[in-house]
Amino acid sequence: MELPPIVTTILAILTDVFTGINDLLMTLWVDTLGLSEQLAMSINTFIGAFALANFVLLNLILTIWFERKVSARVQDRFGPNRVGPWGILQTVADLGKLLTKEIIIPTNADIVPFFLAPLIGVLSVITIWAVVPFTPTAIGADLSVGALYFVAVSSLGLTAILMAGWSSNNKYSVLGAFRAVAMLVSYEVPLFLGLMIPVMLTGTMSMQAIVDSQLIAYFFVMPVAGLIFWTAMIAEVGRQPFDVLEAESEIVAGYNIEYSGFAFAIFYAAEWAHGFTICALMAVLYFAGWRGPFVETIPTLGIVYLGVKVLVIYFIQVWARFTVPRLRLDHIMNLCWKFLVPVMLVLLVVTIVIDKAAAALIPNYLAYLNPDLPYFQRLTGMLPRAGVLLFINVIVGAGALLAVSRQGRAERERIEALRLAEIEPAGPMAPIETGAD
Amino acid sequence: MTFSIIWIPFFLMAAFTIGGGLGVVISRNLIHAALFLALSLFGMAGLFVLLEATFIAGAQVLVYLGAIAVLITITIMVTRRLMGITETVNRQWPIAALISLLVFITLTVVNVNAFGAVLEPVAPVPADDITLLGLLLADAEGYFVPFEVASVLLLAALIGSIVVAREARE
Amino acid sequence: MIPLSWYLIVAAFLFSLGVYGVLARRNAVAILMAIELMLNAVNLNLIAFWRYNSPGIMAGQAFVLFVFAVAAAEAAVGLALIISIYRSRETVIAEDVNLLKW
Amino acid sequence: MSEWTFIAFLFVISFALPAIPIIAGRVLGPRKPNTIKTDTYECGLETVGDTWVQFKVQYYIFALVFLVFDVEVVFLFPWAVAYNQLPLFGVIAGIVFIVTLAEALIYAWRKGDLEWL
Repeated sequence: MELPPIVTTILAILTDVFTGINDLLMTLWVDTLGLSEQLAMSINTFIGAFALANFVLLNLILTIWFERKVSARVQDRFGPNRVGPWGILQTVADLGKLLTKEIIIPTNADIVPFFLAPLIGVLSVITIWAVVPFTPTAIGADLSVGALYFVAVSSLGLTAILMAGWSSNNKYSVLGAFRAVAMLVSYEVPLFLGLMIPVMLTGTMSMQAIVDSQLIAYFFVMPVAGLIFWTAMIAEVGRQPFDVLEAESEIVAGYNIEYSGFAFAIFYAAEWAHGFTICALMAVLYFAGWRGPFVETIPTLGIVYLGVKVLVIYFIQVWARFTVPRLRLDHIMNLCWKFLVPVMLVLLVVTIVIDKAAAALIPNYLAYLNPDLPYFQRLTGMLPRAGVLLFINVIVGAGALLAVSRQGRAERERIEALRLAEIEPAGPMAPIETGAD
Repeated sequence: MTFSIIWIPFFLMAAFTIGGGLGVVISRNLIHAALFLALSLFGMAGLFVLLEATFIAGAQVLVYLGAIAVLITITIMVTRRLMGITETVNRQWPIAALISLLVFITLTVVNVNAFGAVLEPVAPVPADDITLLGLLLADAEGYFVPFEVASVLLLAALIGSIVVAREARE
Repeated sequence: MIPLSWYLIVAAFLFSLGVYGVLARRNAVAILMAIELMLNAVNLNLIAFWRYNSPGIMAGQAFVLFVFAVAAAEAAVGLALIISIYRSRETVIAEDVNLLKW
Repeated sequence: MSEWTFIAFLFVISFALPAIPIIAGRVLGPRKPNTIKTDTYECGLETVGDTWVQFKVQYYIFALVFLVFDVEVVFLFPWAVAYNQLPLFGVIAGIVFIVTLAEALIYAWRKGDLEWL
């Protein structure tokens, strides 16, 4: 059956939607409007960047609604259900409200940092999306330093928090900023080490190549590293159970306490967008991003696979958020420095030693990294390495859990003994001093 | 020398770097100075990108903006009495200004005389520059010894500064 | 392309700003920040020369990494000293810390 | 370089995009400040003393340990990128580096500087 040419053109665009739109626009600029090639490319780049930034911000309308709905179900209520179908436009209504509110500048505030802080905060989140690959052909910027770019950009968020905390001239906000620094800075260490695993296994920092080499998702190859990375990421966002930096019941929202109106909305947007962004990064770095069946022939499917993975991860994150109680700051610090970092370091060293030994013993150990080979050959080629690494992970993970449970039991017994000693003091009871005579 | 589009980011980033540097040395409020330092370091990362040292640019943001600027800000906040200081320059500032002007003039004259004619890089950057860097760092013929010494230096710095900063325990 | 000397001039300007800051500021933290500026100027020079003269050899970038390590160590120890001095002498003005003068 | 053009555009856009509603909010929104409204918000209580309460040095120590780890990680990243091609000597160099890093952690741990008290 012969299809009409317009249908085949549309199908061709649909199979690789981003490249298709790009080419379409290029023909429009160059052939119809007669612009120069270079200018046309710049215009397309600008449109891409604009669309990406808008996607991140508009996506919030959905994710905030989703999060509120899920939290409502967890807490046995309905959640937003008035504005629009299923309350889906609730966030739009909230935005409208915030836009008409007064932006209060507190006394003695330092105005320039005060207004720069939310802008830098949201910038540090949106710009991460430049290195998130959507399909095999579509990525904002396939940098050769993609993984490093992501951690570097997100460390700008720390500056934003410090600026907000300092410029508001409020004790709570300063305290929140300090807590944020102590916690975020600590959790960046397991984050870096967890990020190093995909980089090391792939041999490049380009996000596109990292996804491409995940014939078997790295989470199923290095589950311990994946879980540690995920914990560190949640802490980086400052969500429950790691939300001490804004802990409403302790320091009344922390560093953004003095913000109101749209300045607050921007902070709120940055936080929510960050929560979604880390899910996308987790999906890309440990759950193989756009990888799925037939994605090589129909690149557009990559968006679907990525979307499904991100949504599942996001659901788990929201679920954890509304079921796990907040940890105490000292517990958070102990978890980071005395559990996650040591386990990660041990895992790293053991992995290096055994992986290198296996590479020397097993032939064609790294051949799967070559993207020119056929898919099934690469998939089977990865199996030996996946087996070896999974074995290491299981051993190290079991060892770490064993050590922790043993120490936890000793700690519990110690506290129990102290409590018993308090209730029944040894020896005869001391006479009560009345002080009357 | 004809105008090229790459000049715009260069001048923007140079303005960030130099403006931030000026802010560091002349602003009276120390927190502002720290923020200007962050701006300057960010502009420097932009210049590194223009020089196609992308790994160094990322490392610059990570180390300087993510860690050193934060550490400086924390120190300013921990030593809170600084906030009251209004006088920021000492008595010898005119001499200091003169000296730094002389340094600038000397460096500029020497640089322009020696390298004023260099307009183009000699070769493109290799595509796998980060791999080459990694191999060079861990190579016995390359920078293996400085690589290990750097880690020992950082270990020593950590131990030393913890000992110095720690409050005396009973 | 951009001439090499422009980068060098930016670096020279930044370096002289650092020199001025070190000599003229009274606050120890500010002096430390000025030193960071000088180290950054050096980094810019290293990278500029690497890019224009020998982009195939990664020694320029390796040296910048070592400067990072030195800068980090310097900032850590310097700031720790400042905190310690602040605690014992209640000042961070470099001129007031003159115990060893006598 | 075209990737970096994209990133430059993205930086500018993501800075400008949220700035517009803030400016609009300042221009269009109500602006009636008074002493009570702009006062420091502490849940209705009068604020007491200086905002600059003294913070303990523990915050600094954590930032310090982080700084050291941060720089070492920056060294490790190019090493990790080259990992698949490294000869045995390079791998050992990396392991020695990581072990030195671990020593820093062990020191801070044993001396009790990682306790949050």
